[in-house]
Amino acid sequence: MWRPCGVIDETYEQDLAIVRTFPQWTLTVAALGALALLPAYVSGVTLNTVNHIAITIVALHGVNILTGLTGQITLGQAAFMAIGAYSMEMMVRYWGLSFWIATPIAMLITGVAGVIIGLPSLRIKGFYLAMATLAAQFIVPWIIVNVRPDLTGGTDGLTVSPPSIGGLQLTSQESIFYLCATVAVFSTVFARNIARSRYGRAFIAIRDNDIAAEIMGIAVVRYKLLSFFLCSLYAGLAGCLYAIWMRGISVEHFTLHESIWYLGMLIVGGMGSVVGVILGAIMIRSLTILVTYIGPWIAVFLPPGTGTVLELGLGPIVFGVVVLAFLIYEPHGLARIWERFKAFYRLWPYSY
Amino acid sequence: MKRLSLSLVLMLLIAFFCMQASCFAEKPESISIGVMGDFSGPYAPVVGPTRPGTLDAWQYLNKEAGGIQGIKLEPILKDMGGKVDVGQSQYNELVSMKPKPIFIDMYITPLAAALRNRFVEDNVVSLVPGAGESLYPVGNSYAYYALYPEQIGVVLKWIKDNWKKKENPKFGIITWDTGYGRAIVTEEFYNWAEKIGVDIVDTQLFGIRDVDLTPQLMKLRAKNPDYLITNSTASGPLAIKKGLKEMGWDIKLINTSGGDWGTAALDPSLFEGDLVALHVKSFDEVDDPSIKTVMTYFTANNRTEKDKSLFYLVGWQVALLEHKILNQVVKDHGWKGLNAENVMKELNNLKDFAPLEGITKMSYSEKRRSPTVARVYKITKGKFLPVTDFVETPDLRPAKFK
Amino acid sequence: MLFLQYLVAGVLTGGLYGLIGLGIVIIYKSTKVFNFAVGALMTFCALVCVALVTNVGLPFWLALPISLAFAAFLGLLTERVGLRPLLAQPILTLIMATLAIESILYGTMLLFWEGYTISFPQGVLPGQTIFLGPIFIPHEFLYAFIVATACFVLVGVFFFKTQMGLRMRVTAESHVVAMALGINITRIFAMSWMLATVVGALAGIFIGNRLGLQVAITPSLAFKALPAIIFGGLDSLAGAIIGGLTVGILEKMAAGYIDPKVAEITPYIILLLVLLIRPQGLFGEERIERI
Amino acid sequence: MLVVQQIEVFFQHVIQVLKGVSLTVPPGQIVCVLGANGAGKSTTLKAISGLLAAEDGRVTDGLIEFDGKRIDNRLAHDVAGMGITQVFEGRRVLEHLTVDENLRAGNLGGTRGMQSKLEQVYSIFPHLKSLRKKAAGWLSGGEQQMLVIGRAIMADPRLLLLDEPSLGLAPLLVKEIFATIERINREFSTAILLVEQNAARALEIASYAYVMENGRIVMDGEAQVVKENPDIKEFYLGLGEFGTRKSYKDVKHYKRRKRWL
Repeated sequence: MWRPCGVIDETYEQDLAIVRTFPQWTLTVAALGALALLPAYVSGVTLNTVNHIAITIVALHGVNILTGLTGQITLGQAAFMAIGAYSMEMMVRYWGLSFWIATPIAMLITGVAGVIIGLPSLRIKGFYLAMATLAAQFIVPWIIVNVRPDLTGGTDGLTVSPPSIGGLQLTSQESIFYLCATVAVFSTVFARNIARSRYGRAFIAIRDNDIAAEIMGIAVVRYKLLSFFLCSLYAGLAGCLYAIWMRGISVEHFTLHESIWYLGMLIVGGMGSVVGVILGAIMIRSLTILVTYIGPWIAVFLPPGTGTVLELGLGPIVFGVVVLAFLIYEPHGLARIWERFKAFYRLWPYSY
Repeated sequence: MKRLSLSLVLMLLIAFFCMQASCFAEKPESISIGVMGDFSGPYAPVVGPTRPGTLDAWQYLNKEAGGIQGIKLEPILKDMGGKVDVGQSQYNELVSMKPKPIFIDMYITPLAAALRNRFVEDNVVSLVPGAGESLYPVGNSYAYYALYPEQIGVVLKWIKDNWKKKENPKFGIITWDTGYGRAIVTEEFYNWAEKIGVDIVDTQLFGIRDVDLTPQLMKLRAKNPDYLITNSTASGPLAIKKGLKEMGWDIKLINTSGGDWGTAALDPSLFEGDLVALHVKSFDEVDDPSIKTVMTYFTANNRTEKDKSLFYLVGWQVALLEHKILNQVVKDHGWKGLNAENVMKELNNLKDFAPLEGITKMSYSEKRRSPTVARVYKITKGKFLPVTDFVETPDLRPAKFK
Repeated sequence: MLFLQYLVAGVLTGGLYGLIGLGIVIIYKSTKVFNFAVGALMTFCALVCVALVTNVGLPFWLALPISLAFAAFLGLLTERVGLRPLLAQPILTLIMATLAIESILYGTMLLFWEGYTISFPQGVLPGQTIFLGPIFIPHEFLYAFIVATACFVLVGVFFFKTQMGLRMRVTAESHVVAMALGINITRIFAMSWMLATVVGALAGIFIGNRLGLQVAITPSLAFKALPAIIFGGLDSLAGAIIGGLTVGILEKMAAGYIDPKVAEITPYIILLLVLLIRPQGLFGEERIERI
Repeated sequence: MLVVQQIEVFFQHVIQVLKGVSLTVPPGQIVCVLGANGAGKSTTLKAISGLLAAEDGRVTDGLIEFDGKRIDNRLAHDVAGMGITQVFEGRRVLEHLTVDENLRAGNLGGTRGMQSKLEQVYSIFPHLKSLRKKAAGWLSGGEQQMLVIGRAIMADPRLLLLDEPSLGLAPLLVKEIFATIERINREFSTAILLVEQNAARALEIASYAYVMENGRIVMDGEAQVVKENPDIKEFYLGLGEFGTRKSYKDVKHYKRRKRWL
């Protein structure tokens, strides 16, 4: 929380505020305004990607709380999203609940599931804990496919009907955008508040040294499980949004690779940073889409016939190279670049 | 460092605008067809050859059949690389193109199933694999070959008809534990098998990554079936046949479209004598006029042996079908009437369409959205030789949608 | 009798899991990096071996050492390009780097082999079966098992009996101390990547001979070895092999006596149980935590 | 033998830790560096042994010479190969290796003479011999300190860099450790650069002493001379001006902040 000189809190309200100074207010309002007007300017395809980014941001906030703040590595975020998505859709489908009621319940269910998976964290740490969450990533889809295939659609999955609000069906990318963007903004504010509250500080204490944290009087067990709960809560919410965005769910959507890349996005963005979450999600998701254009684009310049193979292979190569280069040149993530940019902007033209 | 990050941002921005530009990079004087598939991901061994197949077929149609009344057709190929969310985004790109393609071909079941309702909302017609969940309840999806259990049904019927012994022929199912593999394990299939008098003695599943199937095969052997049935492809049948050979059990395997040339080429000696149900003519009927036409383009475009597979022909088949339907719609309703409703009306009335001098036969109806013919092939010395002509498949749609 | 057959099948497939696991453990042990690229590396090397046999026309006995040499080179290259510049960065960053490398390898493989399934020509390994009464032991798996055991013994001797092995273990304990003791840790990293990739390549070649190789599917086979190494302990060589065998046997037993469907997740349920009871795995080094 | 001239060290290109430090270690002598926490003592040692790079640090100015060869910013294993061995602060034993293996790890240069070297170390630390098959992580603090010093001897160094060997040990053990350090210096004529907070002990065994504060050497001299300095007495040895133990209430640090230089 760096601020320029001369910005001083005079009241408790000011100290508690997230948005403090007048320029910050202006920027926030402008950014929200730009976000609100976005659908008017970009095409449906871009908006589709933007929606996916918003959903990813929601899920990634959860990973950030668990991994970035509390230091418990999770490789099962996609599985938690699957729990959220499936429980929401099944409640809508079989109990006739509306999406708006089913989603909070689904989030709670996911949260409880997260606490159960988090139980081993009381005994194990580090990479072994990651393996426990990895087991969840295999067991959850298996349960979905095999236990009650008549309800979950087994390997075929379920199609999801769009939710409606005041008679308006949320089918178009624009309407889904407003939903996802609102949720993403609110979950960002919530995540920011967690990070700077008592809970956030307790999480960080546990991350840095859990034995020391316990000695300091932090109930490590409670906070670790709380962290798992919050992480899964976010995952459940993201899963519900994913379901209505994709309009269909099956276990093939919530893969291990997806889970691992959530961790990757966090690292690319910057561990433990709320800004990092947003930047990381934007970077990896847009890169994934962008590289699908690179192969065909390069193939245009090549003699016909040779290009078809390049189309397939170039995307993953470019993706890997960009991520690797990024890790090498800025291992602290995009959040660090952002900080540097802010510092540069403030001090310009007299750097240092 | 600063310069690096700046240039990175710049690169992303440039790429972003390239992407924007590519949305409008299609010529108004041509008709676009969306072709989406997993050409490089896990399903690529099966659907990969669709790409060359589609390209060759449209080349043929534009050159020799004159496009659609002189207007060129242009397939827009999208490889989703095994990622459902990338596929979803590519689909959105296709439907936001102007003019919007009417046909979108899907060579990937999970995506086709997830987007089933979107096809209706976006008013496009989609051609999808023969898996029940992407077709029913009836929407805007049409399969390019018969449902997987229906394909198996053709083989079962043929065996039953030629069965000499007194007791019923016995079959064991060993199939992939995936949506694709399980597609043949339906209630309708079991009921129908009972009705025609064949016994399904056991059903075993195995994982797509299993290297050894000993327990499954041991259990099947205990039931003593006459044939094994599978719905798997590439490594699946290979693992089954290797396991069978190792345990010294000489039994023939029945497969659906997954057991095509590509799979057999992995180890031709292993698949000797196996039965496969396919809905198209065989590459090995070299004298057939339709295969001759296809092979002209196959060799002209330097396709390799790896492309010699069912989905290369499916690429042709789908292109021929779309060409025929679009042509008909334009003829009947003019250019203005070229929309999804008319296309579907035309498709629903299609009866025994046999393009290219009968490379396959296709019929659709309002209620039944998959072709209804298949042929039984026997693999002999690595060649697929037909033992029947195109025969009507049993109707094994999910019962509630009949 | 059935039980014995399942046991044999479990032991033989378990050897294969152990071989993949060994590759992961070697790298984890000396560099503390969990190598997510192991699947891609092993597929790449196996594909090179196939290409040498089918496209170049070399006999298998010649193609094998060449592809193993290629594996060593690939391991070295991966370490040099991907991980060397990230020395002294947080461990998670390194793990991500292996993911990025996996993506690059995946794309490169697509350039050469596209998405098709590639198989070894027939008869590369004699596909015979040994019949011991009613029990059958396929050659393919037997060889894999023997190679896995041999690898394990060789790597074990290397780690525990040689100076280089001691260097590797010191590096595993603490990079800073190792440096202060005069160990060139970058060379150690390179060594372990080369060693691990060679071991992985062997596993890849056996798998390729069995199921054929497909760029998108074969790498994910490496995840089958995960429960095995957790079971045995991430940093224990013996654990990788024994864990592999145990998981293999349990998998076959579950498939045989319960349901093949259950077999798929049996290893992961075992994994959870092991983690709850003995977090460091059966043979893993206990975390020594003192204040 | 070791000459450090006016070195400046930056971490992550911005944080300056050392601001021109110079010191010399003559062959076969014990030289100690005193100073409070954060004065830059450990950084000086790391700058010499080449381990700064592992913490994103660099020597940006000045030079370090060992036997007339520049060693600043050389790779750590090269420096170690030249005969400089560092013993870290906080007893960095190789936890999962046995005591025996820990010691062997100290002598990776050559296998020859390994056994005799081992015997030598065990003769210095007889207690370790009874623990030789035990995992080092389970040893007590004192045993671990002996182990890391023993490991350093294994390499047969010409210069030993010791970083706070007395940290967190009981007084009796501290005495033993210092006795051992003196013995090593005597028996193998190893030059030792000793960083300590326990100034009284360090000055007893050292022949020359430097005092560091805020990244600078603020005072140096023969150990005896330094010991007699009234400021050192007051700030580092806790003695009053007249050699008597000063009552804590009389210490007026806030008034008498000594400005060196």
